[in-house]
Amino acid sequence: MELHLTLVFNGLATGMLIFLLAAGLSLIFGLMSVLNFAHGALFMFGAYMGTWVYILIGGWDSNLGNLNFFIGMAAAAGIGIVLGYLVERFTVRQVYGNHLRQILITTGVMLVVGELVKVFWGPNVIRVVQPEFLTGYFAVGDVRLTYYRVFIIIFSTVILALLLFMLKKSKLGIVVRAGVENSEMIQALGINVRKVFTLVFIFGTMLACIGGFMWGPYQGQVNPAMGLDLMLIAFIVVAIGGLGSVAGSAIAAVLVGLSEAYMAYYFPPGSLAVNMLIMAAVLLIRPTGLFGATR
Amino acid sequence: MLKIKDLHTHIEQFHILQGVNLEVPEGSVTVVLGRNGAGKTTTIRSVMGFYPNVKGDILFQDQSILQQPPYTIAKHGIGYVPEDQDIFAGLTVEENMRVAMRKEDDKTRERQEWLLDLFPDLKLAWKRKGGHLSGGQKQMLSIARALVNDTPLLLVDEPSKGLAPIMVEKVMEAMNVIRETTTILLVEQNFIMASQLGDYFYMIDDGQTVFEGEMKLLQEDEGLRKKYLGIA
Amino acid sequence: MNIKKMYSKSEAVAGGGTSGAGTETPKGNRAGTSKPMKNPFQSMTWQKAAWIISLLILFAVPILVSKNSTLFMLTNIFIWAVFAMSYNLLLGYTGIISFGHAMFFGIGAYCFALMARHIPQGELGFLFAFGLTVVICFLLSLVVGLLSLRLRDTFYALITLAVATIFVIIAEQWRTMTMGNDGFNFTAMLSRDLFGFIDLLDRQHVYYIALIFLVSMFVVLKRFIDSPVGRTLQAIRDNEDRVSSLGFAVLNYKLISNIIAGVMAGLAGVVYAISIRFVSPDSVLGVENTIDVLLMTVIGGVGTMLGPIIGAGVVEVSSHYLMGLSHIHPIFERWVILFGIVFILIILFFPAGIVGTINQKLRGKKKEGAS
Amino acid sequence: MDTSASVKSTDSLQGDERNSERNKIIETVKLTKSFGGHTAVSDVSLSIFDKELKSIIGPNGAGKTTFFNLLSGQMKPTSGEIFYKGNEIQNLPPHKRTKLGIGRSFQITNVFPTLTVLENVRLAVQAKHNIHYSMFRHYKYYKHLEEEAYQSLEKVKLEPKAEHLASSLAHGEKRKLEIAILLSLDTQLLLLDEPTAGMSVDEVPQIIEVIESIRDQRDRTIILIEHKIDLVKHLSDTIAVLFHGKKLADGSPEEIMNNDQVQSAYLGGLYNDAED
Repeated sequence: MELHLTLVFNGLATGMLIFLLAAGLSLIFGLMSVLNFAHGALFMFGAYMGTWVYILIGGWDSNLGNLNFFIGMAAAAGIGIVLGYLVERFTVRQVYGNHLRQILITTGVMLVVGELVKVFWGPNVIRVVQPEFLTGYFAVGDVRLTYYRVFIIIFSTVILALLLFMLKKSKLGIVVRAGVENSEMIQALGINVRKVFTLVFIFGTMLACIGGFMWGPYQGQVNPAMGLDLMLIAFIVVAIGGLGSVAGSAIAAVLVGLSEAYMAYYFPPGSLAVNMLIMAAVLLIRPTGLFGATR
Repeated sequence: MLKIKDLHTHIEQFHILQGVNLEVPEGSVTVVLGRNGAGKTTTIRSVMGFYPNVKGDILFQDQSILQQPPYTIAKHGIGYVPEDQDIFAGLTVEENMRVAMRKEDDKTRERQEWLLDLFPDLKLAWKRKGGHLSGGQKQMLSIARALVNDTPLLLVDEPSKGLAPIMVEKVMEAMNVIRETTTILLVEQNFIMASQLGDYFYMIDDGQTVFEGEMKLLQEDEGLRKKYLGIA
Repeated sequence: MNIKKMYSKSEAVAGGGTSGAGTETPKGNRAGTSKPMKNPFQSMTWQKAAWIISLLILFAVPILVSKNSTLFMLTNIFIWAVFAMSYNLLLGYTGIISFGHAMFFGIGAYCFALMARHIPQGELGFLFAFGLTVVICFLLSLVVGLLSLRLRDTFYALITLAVATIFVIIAEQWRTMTMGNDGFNFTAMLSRDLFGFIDLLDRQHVYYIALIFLVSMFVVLKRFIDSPVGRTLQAIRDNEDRVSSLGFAVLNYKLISNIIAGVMAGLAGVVYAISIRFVSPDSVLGVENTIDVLLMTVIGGVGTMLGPIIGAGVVEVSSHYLMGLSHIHPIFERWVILFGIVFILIILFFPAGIVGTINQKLRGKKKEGAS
Repeated sequence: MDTSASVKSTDSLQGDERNSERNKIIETVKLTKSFGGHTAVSDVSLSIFDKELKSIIGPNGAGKTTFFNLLSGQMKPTSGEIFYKGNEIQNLPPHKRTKLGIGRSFQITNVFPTLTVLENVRLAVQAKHNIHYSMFRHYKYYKHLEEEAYQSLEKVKLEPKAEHLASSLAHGEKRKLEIAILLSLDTQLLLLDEPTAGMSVDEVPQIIEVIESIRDQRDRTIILIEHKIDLVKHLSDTIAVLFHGKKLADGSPEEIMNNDQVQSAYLGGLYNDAED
């Protein structure tokens, strides 16, 4: 029983972290039907940037206490905003409406951004430790709940709630949902849909960069391969969850996280394969994903 | 209020409009007639700025709106009711209205109240998803949505299309009220509706305006009607 | 008479997708043309001569050049060109984008490597590697195609990426068989007198194998592109639904394209293993390989016969050259950045790639000349 | 013109009583198609007899094109059946229906832009000759295909543009190409969705001529959607009227033209009659 509780807890944490990475991808995919192959490289850049600041500030002024973690997170978010804007403005915007070219051009961006990471921070693994206030664990019965995982779950749940609330209630959210359905009609109502696209792209990239940053202490390292590896998982989540459905992405992410946790315990090499199989099964039965609109 | 001068629209390689000229005087209901595929919808959509390759000129309140993006054109005060209503199916009626509001001030809310009085059906369906509305309700929502902002000119594309007769009647009644405050450019194949609402008509055929005149003229001249509408 | 006239003219003006087809039709069709068709006619013979001369040069290279590194580079260009040609069949001629194409390449390479290691007798292992590659790639492309080709284009890209990743994982985890991440070298196992006359350790021999491989694959692919099936594929690229309403089973055609591309990539993998004598997940199976081949195809020109070959040459030569500059500044180790930027610029401004853009220019001139 | 048309149609049909003896080539039974809450085609039962030319008319939004999409397989019906030569076909994909002998042209021109005009047609001929999986023979090996394609182009007077890219054609020419493709399929049943839409005035007669000549050969069946009523009257053996997705009337051109319901449907709403 403890074993399963532990695995579920771990799976939940991993899943919620994956959700942060996938949420932006899902929004972008849903609204602009752009499958952003650069997403992984972008959050890797965010992860490196945030980690770099986090480590730098931590070493430079230990009086800051745990603040360096949040400064690192802010740095990741900041670079996410900048990168999101640049990528949308100069590449993705040019090829809206053409799936093939979108996939190609974001692949190009993936190459460039991925290599830039190596230029700035080198091709080697960088070790990252968890901030002091989040190290350690508390026990509930025989189940050890590590603070960092608890933090991830709470943080991501807050983000998820904010996102859902925003989509449901705010004007921007309604516009985004309407834009996912019919971007032409939105324009006829006097809304510059391009601007909304840019905002969503920036926002999605920012979320991913924050997620990427949080991934570092979670795994104890950042490395140049994480972009592609995690992007694949994010893709799986989006495909399972359905086009543009934030709630769908969250559920799919938890599903993937749980299968990761269980596979990691019972048969580590098979974890990715199992997720692939889930994705393939979902797509074959319901090509729009579990929660995607049937269009 | 709206002037279209020698409008040529290309969609991809197709030269769809090949010289459309028309004028919508302020306070009027001007009807665009013509058979299927003649270019009526393309004309309206060209005004809304949906096509990049448009030549000629389109003047709204004496200013050219040619080559402007659709959202700017909408902001000038042109409301658009598309052929297929294009209601956001996943949004409730309330949200559909809200998405259209460019300002959420008292004036806009007042206008919304007025529209809901005009279309009581919408009030009843207020929390329902757009996708679950009936065809008539969709049409009403589409019209209300276009008018919730300050809209001096309304472009309406075939409001009677696919509607049950009783709904056509309701829509027509509403249009009769709307015309008192808003200038209307109406595309319509339903001749009864067109002739009851319209003051003036333009006939489009093969992408060109081929005939224009007072609506009365058309009501009296059956030959003309047959010729361009293809009714016998 | 009338029809004949039209035939010959159609060659001259045929479009981007069919530009490869326009270059090599039998001369017979052109005989008896009454209208002035001088330009294309002249350029035909000129082109034919150019083909023969370049082939002769390529066959003469090992005699003129003795530097093994040059031969090695050319050999690899030939192999990557075949790999890129097979990718182009999907991207350029069928209009589908795969992110898993390297799995076929890698499977071919591993097949050969494992055979070399376990069946050192030579001929048997050599032939067996080819046979096994064809069978595996055929079945795999069939299954993956059946699973994913009915879905939207973006999902096809996704599923191919996913399946390819599974193969990388297998190669990494199945250490007893594949030596895991490190890969393995099998130089010592290669036969020096295969079939009595091929020395797999001689760079010249390998060069000729690769060159003959390229030429034969080019001919096969050209033949395929110009076959009724090939023409149907190009129509599918243009307008899938319409092809279906003409009475073609679109899925079957896409499957054929998928299978031919897969098998061809697998064979390229076999020859690549012969050339580099080493396999590892990264060097032959990884997604990076698919991206490389995507770069080559797009830079060279999608939907043209020559594009992937030119693309392979450009990418291989310039990356080799840029790597050489890394002692000047370490940025040159990151030459992929440069390619990424070039790639983005090409997609934005020259979507037809090098060969396609040149073709368009030539065609433009021809039209000017005609009018 | 009216009289000549009616003479022609009675000539070929020789009265309605003959219908029962003639074969139905395609028949729909309570065919219905709904999209969400909207029913585009509702309970339509319609029989089309072998070798006749039947027109389907109706005001915008009446469900004509949806009806065609159901016949040709672009859409699957929500309920109801379609029988082609007595066999149920409503679940077959489009390409299988084409092979059975149902060919259609599209309202929105739908050709292959980067291929030449001739190649567009040649593909249809290739489909007709069932040359499906020939992979390593040059396509020019099948010379007769190109000759046939060329003949189809001649029929619609498009042969001077055979070598042009389809994307370079004018709108009317693309419509002609569409017809040429359909003719090349050489199917028993031709579904023509507004073949003259968007054509210039001088191009229309050429297409009419083509349709007329196919009709007069009396060796295949044509179903035509068309808005130009004079044209429909002139061409059709029988006419069916759709209104709000329902079949409103079905009969000879004279019957239809004199049908009050049809008149008022076209003029805008049956409710006016009720008020009178």
